[in-house]
Amino acid sequence: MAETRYVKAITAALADSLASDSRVILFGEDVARPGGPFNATKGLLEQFGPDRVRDTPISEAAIVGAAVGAAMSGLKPVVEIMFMDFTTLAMDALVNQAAKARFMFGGQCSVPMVLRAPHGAGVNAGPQHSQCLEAWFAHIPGLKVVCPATPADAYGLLRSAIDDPDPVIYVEHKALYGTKGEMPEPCPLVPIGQARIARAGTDISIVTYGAMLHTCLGAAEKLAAEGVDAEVIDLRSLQPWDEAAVLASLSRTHRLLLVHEAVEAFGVGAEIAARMADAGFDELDAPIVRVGAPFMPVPFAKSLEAQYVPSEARILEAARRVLA
Amino acid sequence: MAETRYVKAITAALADSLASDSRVILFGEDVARPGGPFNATKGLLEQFGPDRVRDTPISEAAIVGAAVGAAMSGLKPVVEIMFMDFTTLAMDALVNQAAKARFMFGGQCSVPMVLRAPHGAGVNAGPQHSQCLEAWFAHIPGLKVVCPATPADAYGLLRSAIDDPDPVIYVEHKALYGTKGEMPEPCPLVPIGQARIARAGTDISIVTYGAMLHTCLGAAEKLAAEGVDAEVIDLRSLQPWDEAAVLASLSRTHRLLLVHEAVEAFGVGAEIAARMADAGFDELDAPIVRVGAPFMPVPFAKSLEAQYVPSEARILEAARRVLA
Amino acid sequence: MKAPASGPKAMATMAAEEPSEGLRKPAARKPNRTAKSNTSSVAKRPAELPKDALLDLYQTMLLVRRAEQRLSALFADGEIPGFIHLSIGQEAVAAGVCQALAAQDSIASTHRGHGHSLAKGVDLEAFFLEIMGKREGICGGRGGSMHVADMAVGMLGANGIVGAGLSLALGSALAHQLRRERRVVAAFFGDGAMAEGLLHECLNLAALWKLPLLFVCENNGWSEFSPTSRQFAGSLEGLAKTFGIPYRRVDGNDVEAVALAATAAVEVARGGGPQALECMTGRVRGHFEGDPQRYRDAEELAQLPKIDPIPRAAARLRALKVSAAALQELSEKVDRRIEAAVARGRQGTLPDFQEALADVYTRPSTSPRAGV
Amino acid sequence: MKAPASGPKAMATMAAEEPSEGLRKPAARKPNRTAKSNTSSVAKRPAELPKDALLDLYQTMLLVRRAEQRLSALFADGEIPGFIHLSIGQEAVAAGVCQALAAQDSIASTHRGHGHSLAKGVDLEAFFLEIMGKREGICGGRGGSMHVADMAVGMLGANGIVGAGLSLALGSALAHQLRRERRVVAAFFGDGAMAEGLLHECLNLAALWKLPLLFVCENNGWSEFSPTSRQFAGSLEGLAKTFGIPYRRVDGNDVEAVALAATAAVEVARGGGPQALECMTGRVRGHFEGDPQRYRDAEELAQLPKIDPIPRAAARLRALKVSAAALQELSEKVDRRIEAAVARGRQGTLPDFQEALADVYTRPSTSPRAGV
Ligand SMILES: Cc1ncc(C[n+]2csc(CCOP(=O)(O)OP(=O)(O)O)c2C)c(N)n1
Ligand SMILES: Cc1ncc(C[n+]2csc(CCOP(=O)(O)OP(=O)(O)O)c2C)c(N)n1
Ligand SMILES: [Mg+2]
Ligand SMILES: [Mg+2]
Repeated sequence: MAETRYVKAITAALADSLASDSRVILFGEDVARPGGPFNATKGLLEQFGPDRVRDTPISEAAIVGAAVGAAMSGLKPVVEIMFMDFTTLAMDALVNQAAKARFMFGGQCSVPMVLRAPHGAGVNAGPQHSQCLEAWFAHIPGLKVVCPATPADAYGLLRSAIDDPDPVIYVEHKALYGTKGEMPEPCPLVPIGQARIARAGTDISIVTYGAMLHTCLGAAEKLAAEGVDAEVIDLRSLQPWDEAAVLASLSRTHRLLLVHEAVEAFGVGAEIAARMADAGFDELDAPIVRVGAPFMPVPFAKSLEAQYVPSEARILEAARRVLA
Repeated sequence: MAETRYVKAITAALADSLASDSRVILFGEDVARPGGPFNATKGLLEQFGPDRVRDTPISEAAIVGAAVGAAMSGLKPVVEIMFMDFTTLAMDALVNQAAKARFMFGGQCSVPMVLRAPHGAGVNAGPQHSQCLEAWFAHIPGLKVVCPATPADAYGLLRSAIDDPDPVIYVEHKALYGTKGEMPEPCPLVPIGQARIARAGTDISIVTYGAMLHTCLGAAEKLAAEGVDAEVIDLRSLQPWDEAAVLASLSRTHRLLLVHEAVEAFGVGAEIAARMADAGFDELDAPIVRVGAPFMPVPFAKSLEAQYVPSEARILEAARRVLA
Repeated sequence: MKAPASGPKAMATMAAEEPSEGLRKPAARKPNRTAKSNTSSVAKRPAELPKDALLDLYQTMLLVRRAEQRLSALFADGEIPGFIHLSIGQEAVAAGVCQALAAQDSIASTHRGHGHSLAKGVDLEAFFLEIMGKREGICGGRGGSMHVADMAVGMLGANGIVGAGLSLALGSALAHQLRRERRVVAAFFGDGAMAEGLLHECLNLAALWKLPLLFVCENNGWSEFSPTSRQFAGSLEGLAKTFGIPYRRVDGNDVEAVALAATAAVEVARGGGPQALECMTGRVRGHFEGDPQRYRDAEELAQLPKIDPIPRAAARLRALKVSAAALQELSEKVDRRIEAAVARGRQGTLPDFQEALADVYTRPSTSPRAGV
Repeated sequence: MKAPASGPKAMATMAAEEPSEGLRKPAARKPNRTAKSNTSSVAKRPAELPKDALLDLYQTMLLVRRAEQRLSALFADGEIPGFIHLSIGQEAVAAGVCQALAAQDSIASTHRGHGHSLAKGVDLEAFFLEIMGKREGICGGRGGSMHVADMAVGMLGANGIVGAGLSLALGSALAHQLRRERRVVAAFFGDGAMAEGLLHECLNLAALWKLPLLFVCENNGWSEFSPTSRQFAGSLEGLAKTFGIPYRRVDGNDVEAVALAATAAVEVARGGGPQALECMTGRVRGHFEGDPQRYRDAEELAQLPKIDPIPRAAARLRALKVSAAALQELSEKVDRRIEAAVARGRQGTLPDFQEALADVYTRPSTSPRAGV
């Protein structure tokens, strides 16, 4: 068990996948020689050679389309889109091709590809470099979506995503790259679709994912000081998401708070809330409350971005509303 | 008051907007000489000339980007994307440019453009020509989204969308083009963000939009025969949506059913359900139930598509569950 | 219906290796980049095809023609759901290009892909079953005309998105290159697709990476209801030249010319390096069935029968001393195959909804065919 | 800082008309397409600029240089949030192209847009305030360095999406054409952006519609951390030729050459029809501030000071008998302006969150400036 940075866990998962499966290849803008804009692919070119780790021009649509074609032809491509905001340029390949090929060709092929996409604010990168768009992908049958919050999960989910026979959108949080966490050696794979109880509790279920996990854990500690024992669930996978785990938690606490950095309206939390307002209705003792970004583009200025990203204070306020 | 076809109402709204505002221009693939793939722009080239009604090559990204630029420069472009599935090729222009320009430029300009996009199944057009992707756009601050179900609303919402100073995604349903409905003369504008009670009732609120309105109204009649008086709300606008109207209806009926053709998971209904599980919690006497498409691509075969699109039977079954 | 051992395909000097799952030599660093790109013209070849090769091509064209004529009738009778795009009059492109490919080579196709499918060897019955929306269809009835695919014969799919097949072909060619397979991918696209930016990106990537990729533009002059002359100010020739990709233009209604040019291009591409082939042809039917084509000149339409590739090939065959009786027999054989396929199509069962729903993702029990 | 009445701009024969809100003649059918496209070379012009014009350009370059040097220091000191991309060493492109434009003409810019902004006339204080994230910034502090825009001077925005400005410029040019305004739009893009399919689509549309659009490629040889030679197998020259768009290549570090070529191109574009201008330059700083550029050759970096456009222009001015004292005075004047702007930037207030939140959509009370 050693402390590892989130970004290093990603690199390790890529290296281990490249080493263990000769079908795995990596490509994207500046991922090879430069080692990736966020250093996530550092050293991999040197280790695995230019056939398997390659730089591409700035051609997002063709890159992702090529990943689909390569996956249909038996490789397991892992492509990087530098900022999740740029997936806007590759939506056809993801949504009309990758997601549908298996189904619409009658199961003749699958599309075992992974798209890595950093999302999230916190570095004042402004409106076109900070968005959290995972809800789009979770809405598309045929795609899977995961979003790790810790180094161990970053490793375990990436390896699972690469092993998966179907296309997986692997969402990383830019602000987490430098954070550290325990990573067991060897680090186990994390099955897609399985949530984790990050903090057990009895009074309220706080369901979250990605970077917000840490904010939620902080809020839970504050709540503990107020005598409230919060359970914090880290979804880890968003499509499929672990409905059973959320329902089980709700059945223990009877109160539900959903937290994510993505815009609240029409975000991932809406689906969880909607399911629980149906399947979990009898368990609910209070309104389901969500905390997400406000309905505005991600602003640049420090003072604005700081208020944009959901804070511990906002989570506490929301929790108190659920507990009232 | 005369009967008009849905597609003719769209043509009329375009013609009236072109006639009344010289800034309005139309472009898209085959919209001018051929009169539009669905005949929605028939006769407009002849009436308004090639400067204002023009055919474009198959270049979705550039077309929509050009609409953004033209709108920033004082025109009011209305662009057609032939099938909503093809908006995947223009997401950058819509999401990173149109939606954000006003905000990120500090209010210096607005982007008064309309994107018309036909969605929906029912014509066996298969997995890449049938999707309902409106939830994506509703998630994006800066965009507005409307989806008319009747000829009068098709007219009234399109005129409002064109008049609107901000970018509006105007979603049409292919299967509705040939349907008829009353259209008053002159036909009033329909404000964006205002729902309509399509059928007043007291026992359950069925909230829907687009083509599903008609299926819901059919289901409501069946329920009436069973002694259940259903209220049917046609949202008409999805972003912003009329929370007050839905809440008011829920406060009368205490039971809520959401219906749309889009995939249920992470669809528009999730947001409505989530809001009502919060703001409307105290009004709820039963689980909130949703009816949407199953989690699969839109299948081609008649037998499959018929079961894919939410049916009256599925709505009735869901309503009975809410009423149980 | 196809005879891989004869015709221009047999002229290819190098047989393709067997496909493998992973990269053959994970440690190897460099793809095969020995073959020089050359932007010059068609390789030296006999200007005419041997009789047997031409007969093969004729038979393929006839199969496509009759299949589509039958589809047209079935569509008019309501036996086909959705909409279908026919390639009648363009059969020489599909036949000529696919005969130049080896069985292990693959293609990516378009919305107008029936000819490509049949020429690449998709099973005729499974093809009709699919388009008629039946469970036994090659795609289980889930895709229909616009999504016919058959991984077993290297048909990577028709595509409902104009231009999208280009990048799928690019990725497939990358897989072949990395596995040192010497397999080639042909990407069909229409003249209308030339306006899509994806073409530009794929030309660039194919050139940079020297991929075994053949860009085949099936230029029928129309993009839906608009002539391409009003849609595209550039040219494939100019683009190919800009990216250093050898380019050939042929009469797309002369099946021999297509086959010879495609064979030459495929041979170079197999050595490593993209090639472009533009086949000039004409669209005979409407954009889709049911399109009355009011936007077209009577004169233009009247010209089309005169350049029909099938009578042209028949005349050549007669000159090569193939008897009228032999051609007649062949024609009847094709018709019998088609009728049998239609009959089979009608007998097909309706796809089961639950079965389809369970196949959106790979289940441990479902084993997809090996990738192509 | 800019002198619209002098320099190459003054050479333009036709003054731009005033902008109007709607289309001037709604009934008119044809845009002005009289000016002939020509794919030939630079129009006949004096090979050298008059002294005053050169002095203007020099001053603009100096302003950009000093502003960016100051930004670099502020960034290092933590006074600028996010990340910034500097155009140091590339100032001649921004200065030369923008001086060729009339005040009513507009530009679309890139992530590396400081030079374009200042050369087009964005207010220096509002510019610093924006990049420092202040409420009084030109965009209220909501956009920052990557989104500086000023509709009042025809600056349609820097852009965080590589290539995206091209289609915005296309639409803006369409608006000008339809309103018969004789206004030109210049779209700046980097060499890395040439790999994006959007360029292809925009070249085609601009050519088809004969739009008053100047494609300006600022070719600094790098696309982030990769040399463009490994990224792009084509050339702008080849693409322009393919689409029938007149193309010019200039030494992008020779401000006179840029100004003359841009002026010639703008004049033709104003008559109707796109033009392409490729300015060969070099990136001096890292991709963004803080990038140590380990991936670059020491030798390449050592060459850059030798082609620095600013000393080159200074030498020319000295040869034209501008005194060293005059240049010194000018330099001090620029520095004073910069320091005043920085001081103002520091005094700026923090943007208010509620105010921003209320400005996502147009409110009846908010009246955006007239479109440009
Ligand atoms: C991205 C996209 N845009 C538009 C369409 C609608 N569409 C289908 S076919 C077609 C014309 C294609 O023309 P071309 O590529 O020349 O092929 P052809 O139909 O002539 O075979 C269009 C515009 C589409 N399917 N996909
Ligand atoms: C669509 C998109 N892809 C990738 C990026 C990340 N990125 C920012 S600048 C850049 C390189 C651009 O190179 P070039 O166009 O030559 O401009 P330069 O930085 O040299 O001025 C890249 C890849 C982006 N901003 N947008
Ligand atoms: Mg065509
Ligand atoms: Mg560059």
